[in-house]
Amino acid sequence: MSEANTPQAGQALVDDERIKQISPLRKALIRPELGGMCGTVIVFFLFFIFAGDSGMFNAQGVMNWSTVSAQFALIAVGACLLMIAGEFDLSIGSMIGFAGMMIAIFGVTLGWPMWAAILVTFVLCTAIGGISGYIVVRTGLPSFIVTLAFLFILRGFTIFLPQMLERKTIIGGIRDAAEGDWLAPMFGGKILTGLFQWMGDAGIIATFERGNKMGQPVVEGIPMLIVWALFMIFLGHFILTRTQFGNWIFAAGGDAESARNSGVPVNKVKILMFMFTAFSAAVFAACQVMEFGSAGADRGLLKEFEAIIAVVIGGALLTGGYGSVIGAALGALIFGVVQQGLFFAGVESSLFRVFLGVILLFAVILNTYIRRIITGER
Amino acid sequence: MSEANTPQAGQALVDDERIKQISPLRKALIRPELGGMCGTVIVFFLFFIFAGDSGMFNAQGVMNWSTVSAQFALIAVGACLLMIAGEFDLSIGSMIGFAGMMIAIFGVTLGWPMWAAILVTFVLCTAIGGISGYIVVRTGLPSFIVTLAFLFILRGFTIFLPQMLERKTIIGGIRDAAEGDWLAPMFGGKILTGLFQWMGDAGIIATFERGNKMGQPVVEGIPMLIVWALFMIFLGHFILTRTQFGNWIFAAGGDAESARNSGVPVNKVKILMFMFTAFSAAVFAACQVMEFGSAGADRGLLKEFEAIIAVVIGGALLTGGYGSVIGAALGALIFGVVQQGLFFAGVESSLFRVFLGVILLFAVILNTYIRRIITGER
Amino acid sequence: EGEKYILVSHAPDSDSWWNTIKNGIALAGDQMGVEVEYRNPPTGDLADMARIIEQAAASGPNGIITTLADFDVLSGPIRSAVDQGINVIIMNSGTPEQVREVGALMFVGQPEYDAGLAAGLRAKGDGVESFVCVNHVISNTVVGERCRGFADGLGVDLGGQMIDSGQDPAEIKNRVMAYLNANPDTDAVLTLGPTSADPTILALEEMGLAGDIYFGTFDLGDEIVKGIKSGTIQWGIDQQPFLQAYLPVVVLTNYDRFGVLPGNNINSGPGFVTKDALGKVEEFAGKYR
Amino acid sequence: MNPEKAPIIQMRNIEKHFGSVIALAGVSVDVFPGECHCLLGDNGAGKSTFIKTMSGVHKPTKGEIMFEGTSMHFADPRDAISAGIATVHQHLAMIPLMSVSRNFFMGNEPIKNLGPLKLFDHDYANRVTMEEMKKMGINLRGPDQAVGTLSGGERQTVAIARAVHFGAKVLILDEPTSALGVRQTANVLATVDRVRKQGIAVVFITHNVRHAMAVGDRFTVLNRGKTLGTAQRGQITPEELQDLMAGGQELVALEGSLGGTV
Amino acid sequence: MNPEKAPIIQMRNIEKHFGSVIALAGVSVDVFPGECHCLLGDNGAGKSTFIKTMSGVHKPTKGEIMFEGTSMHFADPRDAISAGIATVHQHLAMIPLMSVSRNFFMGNEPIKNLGPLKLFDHDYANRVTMEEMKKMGINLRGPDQAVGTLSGGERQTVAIARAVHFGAKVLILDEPTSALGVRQTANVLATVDRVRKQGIAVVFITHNVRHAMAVGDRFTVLNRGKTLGTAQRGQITPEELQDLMAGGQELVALEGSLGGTV
Ligand SMILES: Nc1ncnc2c1ncn2[C@@H]1O[C@H](COP(=O)(O)OP(=O)(O)OP(=O)(O)O)[C@@H](O)[C@H]1O
Ligand SMILES: Nc1ncnc2c1ncn2[C@@H]1O[C@H](COP(=O)(O)OP(=O)(O)OP(=O)(O)O)[C@@H](O)[C@H]1O
Ligand SMILES: [Mg+2]
Ligand SMILES: [Mg+2]
Repeated sequence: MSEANTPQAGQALVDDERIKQISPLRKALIRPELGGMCGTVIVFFLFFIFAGDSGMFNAQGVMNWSTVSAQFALIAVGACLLMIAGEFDLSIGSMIGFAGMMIAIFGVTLGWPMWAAILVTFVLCTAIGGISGYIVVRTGLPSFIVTLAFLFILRGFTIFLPQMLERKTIIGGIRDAAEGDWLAPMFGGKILTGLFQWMGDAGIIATFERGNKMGQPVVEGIPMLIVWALFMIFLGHFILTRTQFGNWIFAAGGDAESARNSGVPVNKVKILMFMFTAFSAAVFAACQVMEFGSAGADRGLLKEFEAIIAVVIGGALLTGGYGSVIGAALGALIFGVVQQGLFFAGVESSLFRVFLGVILLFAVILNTYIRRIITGER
Repeated sequence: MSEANTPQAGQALVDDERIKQISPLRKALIRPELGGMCGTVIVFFLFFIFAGDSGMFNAQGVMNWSTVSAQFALIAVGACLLMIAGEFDLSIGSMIGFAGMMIAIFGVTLGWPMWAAILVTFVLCTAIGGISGYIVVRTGLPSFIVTLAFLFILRGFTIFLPQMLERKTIIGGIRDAAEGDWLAPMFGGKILTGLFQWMGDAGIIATFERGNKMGQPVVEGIPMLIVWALFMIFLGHFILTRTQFGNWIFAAGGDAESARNSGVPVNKVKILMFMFTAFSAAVFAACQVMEFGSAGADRGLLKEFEAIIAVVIGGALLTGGYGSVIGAALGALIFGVVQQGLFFAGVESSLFRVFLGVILLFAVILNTYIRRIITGER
Repeated sequence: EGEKYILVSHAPDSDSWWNTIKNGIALAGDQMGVEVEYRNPPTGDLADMARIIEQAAASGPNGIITTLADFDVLSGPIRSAVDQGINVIIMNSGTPEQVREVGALMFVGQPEYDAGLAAGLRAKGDGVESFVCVNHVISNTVVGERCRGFADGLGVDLGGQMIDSGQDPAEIKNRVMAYLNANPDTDAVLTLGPTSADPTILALEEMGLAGDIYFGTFDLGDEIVKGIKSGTIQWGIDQQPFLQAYLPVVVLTNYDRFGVLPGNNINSGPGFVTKDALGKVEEFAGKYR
Repeated sequence: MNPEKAPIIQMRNIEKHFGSVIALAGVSVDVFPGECHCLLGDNGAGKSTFIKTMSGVHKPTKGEIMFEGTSMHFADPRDAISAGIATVHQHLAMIPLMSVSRNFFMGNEPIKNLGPLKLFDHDYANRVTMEEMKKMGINLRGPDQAVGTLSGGERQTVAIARAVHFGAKVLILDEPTSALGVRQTANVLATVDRVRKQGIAVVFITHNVRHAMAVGDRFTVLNRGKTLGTAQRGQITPEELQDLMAGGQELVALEGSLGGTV
Repeated sequence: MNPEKAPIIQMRNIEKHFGSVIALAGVSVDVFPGECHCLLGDNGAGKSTFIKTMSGVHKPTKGEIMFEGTSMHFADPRDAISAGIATVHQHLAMIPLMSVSRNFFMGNEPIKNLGPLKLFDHDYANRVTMEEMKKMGINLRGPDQAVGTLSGGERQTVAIARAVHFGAKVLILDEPTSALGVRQTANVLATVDRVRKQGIAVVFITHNVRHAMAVGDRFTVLNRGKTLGTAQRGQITPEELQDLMAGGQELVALEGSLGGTV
């Protein structure tokens, strides 16, 4: 309360002789996602120069890093909303592995119809997310610890269950089991195949030159993964900025006690966000198993860090109450482009981590600077 | 300021009719490490029952889980002091890998005398710890993000350097290079071998009954790793509870701003704690490479989580300002005993993660309860 | 001249075995005057590997060399690379049928399960009835196949005989000791690579079982070679990774340049390395062996 | 004050225990529309706890809350807010990272229905925020300015403006003036006076007898979780009130120069 | 006050900028031993910033600090503390999770040398803490009781006791009474009075004119980062002071019933 600004009630801030003016241009630019935007521009610029002729920007290359970015974006959206609501989730990666394994166990080992396997898995995962959320809000423990526990518990089951049931840690045959199912193509299919075929025929994009797909375009269509990612980004952004619930998310993360006193159902908001994060992990897993046809015990390792990194690069505040879904999506894009771009540019792959660490550091420093300007924090 | 208790100045709290009395026994028991103590008792009790006859409590078995616990304790002490000082370090695991690799590169690839390799590595690692600490205190970024960046950067170098220099990711031959060195046995040796030989001869502990070591005692001596762990626990506990600096550690973690205003050199304290954590990781790495004779790029994976888990089981507060080194050591003991005990008890080993998660959850809930009683937190 | 090839592995960054592969392609690249890149998913996630193959195809190389660690996951991307007109050679893991199915030119290597099976049969012949398999990458779906193959070769049920040892050497060592203490009638130890073999050697030495218990391992490394030499380890299965890397580059280059192609798959292994044949192995272990 | 009117809130024998701490040991207070009811008392007397049970933050351990004559059970602050009870808590319920207009409507977001969707009506929120702030004498740079950039006094003013805007029937202020300067304090007291004259019931907590005497119609003094009684304005002198607030005992004897100044 | 004595602290033309905010635009103040110097002013006038430069928390952007006649540059609060300046900050510098005695000696730990080792002398710390708290009229359960279990008033008292204990020459109090009840306030004011009479210089910040008049010897009013001047006790009436504190302008006209009460 004492961090009072000079101006007294009754005087506009802008009239204050003790505060220097901020130019309108600078004001217009200063948004949570500014760091992400700058980063995106820089990253694309660099790779245009260093990997422009490596196929990174032909149809196939674009589809490649788009898919990877979409993967990151899918989980980043969940992690972003959760982080804005003041919590975070270290069990995202384990949840991805677990969800995929559950679909495989229900759909292949137990032989349920695929749609039932998928739906039950979604319900199960969302419920587990709800449980960790419930533990966090009831005990007041830091979510770091609670979700760390779930990281181990879920990964443990993901390794244990298939070993017990099938005596191996990978379960295949999901594509066959999903044959003719109505729900499976929602995750594993591709859309706009007609358009791409036409583009191939018209010579806009390259076509295969030999083999049994000769004449078909190199990019068949847009994978559902990308569609889901776009949908989730849109949904998350819409909820966050346009709805009452979005205001509650900000409030819950900004100061839970104050929000509660003002009538925001903070616990409900936090638990729902944990569930949403688990849901996005399940979507990720469903897309993955449907595309690749198998579930493995090692799927999703370290994805929680990747999600958190994308969100933080995108300008969200680790301690909650501040951030943007668009920013997180840009963070995911940067992450995806850098990761695949380094391959295209032929950089020694073990150096990827070094780059990642350095980018992360610079991004947060930039974002902190931007945030301080916006919020007047000191 | 408004969370005021009833009693006014001039009246003893205990005279207050509005507060029920707490029994003296309960008061004596209520300490930060109480949760850890209870946990230790429970864990030993359970394993006595379920694995008492599996060799877990004979000389060899005891040495077995002691060594594993000592490993955890070594890094838990560093992580504990750092956590009490209000920060934490996700790069511990990468630092272990990095330190081991540096010793190998200096000592084997570059052929320096082993003592020089070890000393330079210690200086290097401590300096890197200091750098991450410096970044944290200067930028005010959360240590989660900064050390996450270092997690990637250090691991990247640990993989890249040996590949570049030696074209492999495991560098062996360290034991040969350390032959006759004066410093190396400080990390890789064993002490009290005479005593154990005598105990073996006297029939106090078992001797080998077959194989090429027939007649020798099953436990040769106490590995330096355990000695180091005990030393670090003692040192950490002493610093924390008995010295001026210990008070500063608590103060820096409890409320950095207040501590600073009271004249505590908070930044110095935090940076020193980052350096100490890096130092304990380097000790860990030195013991490891000296014992196993090789340094690998994958060493130390996930060790940061294990350290944090041990510390948290031991009753420290993730947000700083509260905890005990003894507690962290007990946490490490619990962790080690459970991990090895499950093997002795013959539990399906992939379920270990599930147990770990569940124990972690229960431990923190218990600890939170104890802490609230102690500190009057609400 | 100057053809570009990409080798995509399924191994995480830190896996030491793949170094030999890197050295193999480097040498082959030098000798043939071509450019070969090595790529792998940093965490060993096979789904990421599929993306890398797609990426490799997009960058338009002359050929791709890759493993077939999981047919379900990788067949799609590999097939579309083939369809795009890129020559593909499968190395290391996969079966001849699968290789044919994805349209690859040939296979160089030895499938994990079969290698395990061969080892199991050999051990059975040596009178082994029970074993413990020290799996340091339990979540990796490829390597565990070796344990299954070994159990099947012995004709026993794998059951609880595969332990999840973690990757920390002290933990591996102590877990092996704990297992052997709790199950003193174990006949044999099988380790899946240097990461688990090195600490296991120490564990056996410490327990006085070195040379006493039947000990086989996959893949070679400095310590393993020493172990074989000292008699602690009965045999190491050498898949000769160098060949798995070197040959495909040579074959692809020659195919591209002159259109010549061997008529069949090449088995780089199984090579059982025993005490008798250690000379060269010792010299190059971890680098070219 | 207005004996012809029925009390809008009646708190009967409210008790509240926190674990082993008994914060309220049976407190009864009536609040009438159009009156400013001052709650006074020592640190830790239970004032904040008491108004928190009134505003739905805490559920009373025992006792009954009658709102407009019927017994009420507020499950959470939302219930109390929608019943017409607005509160400015001692520790401001403002979120520094959020914009003024989002803060202003936090928990009370204006809804624009788009089919089944409930949208946050930003235009309305921004307009109302600017208007209300102008009424309180504060010109914002814009409605999307973050609360963190406001001075302490300005934040307090936003919180009060918000409460006044939503407090259809009862407005509760917990020590709103303790950290404020002279002019800001005058402003807040004037606001209380204005609101009261509109027929709204005001519950006003303060440690300052003079502020209480300035706007209060009735004064209830709490001490260690119990009421020492309620007095009408004019029935009690500031000095008597002072003594009551110090716990019902005579003030500790101070140096001559200090007497009567606190 | 004591014109025969030399000022213990002279602050000359202190300026302090935070980024684009000019918090202090040249403030000069002298503090004499044995006087209670009151700093008054609006929210955001710069009072806290000013005393923070005095206690070494902030380094002044411009200006000079003379301590006992020589120019001083405090690099951090430790320097100021060891020079004999003790401060009770507006936001209490107490750490709830730590015990009272650890808090009491935080940054000033008593040292027992064990060879080259500097040990924290717990016995001494505990004894002194218990004694000092008893002097202030607080009986602790024990010196290892956590500060978090104390009431707000008690915490404030610990902070003041600590400052008095270490404040050999200058004691700075930043709004120590704003959240306190009547009796606690009286206690604090009495302490200030006692300390002053021991010849220690006291700098006392408050928004409450009456508290200031009760103990102050001289009054400096800050406004928007500048001094409006310093007055001796007796040279100024409370009403004049009030007007000055409100920014040097006449108070906003209030309803008749409120006039002169704030
Ligand atoms: N959430 C809580 N848990 C436990 N005890 C609490 C809690 N909230 C308040 N108390 C205790 O209840 C008592 C009354 O506190 P309360 O905040 O109501 O006092 P107050 O009259 O508002 O004091 P102040 O004038 O300092 O604001 C105190 O003893 C306080 O410590
Ligand atoms: N660390 C900081 N960074 C930026 N601006 C600051 C900082 N500290 C204070 N200020 C600004 O400096 C000005 C003076 O603040 P200060 O806290 O000194 O006021 P004050 O007179 O103590 O007010 P109050 O009576 O509310 O305590 C305010 O405009 C404030 O926002
Ligand atoms: Mg209160
Ligand atoms: Mg101030």
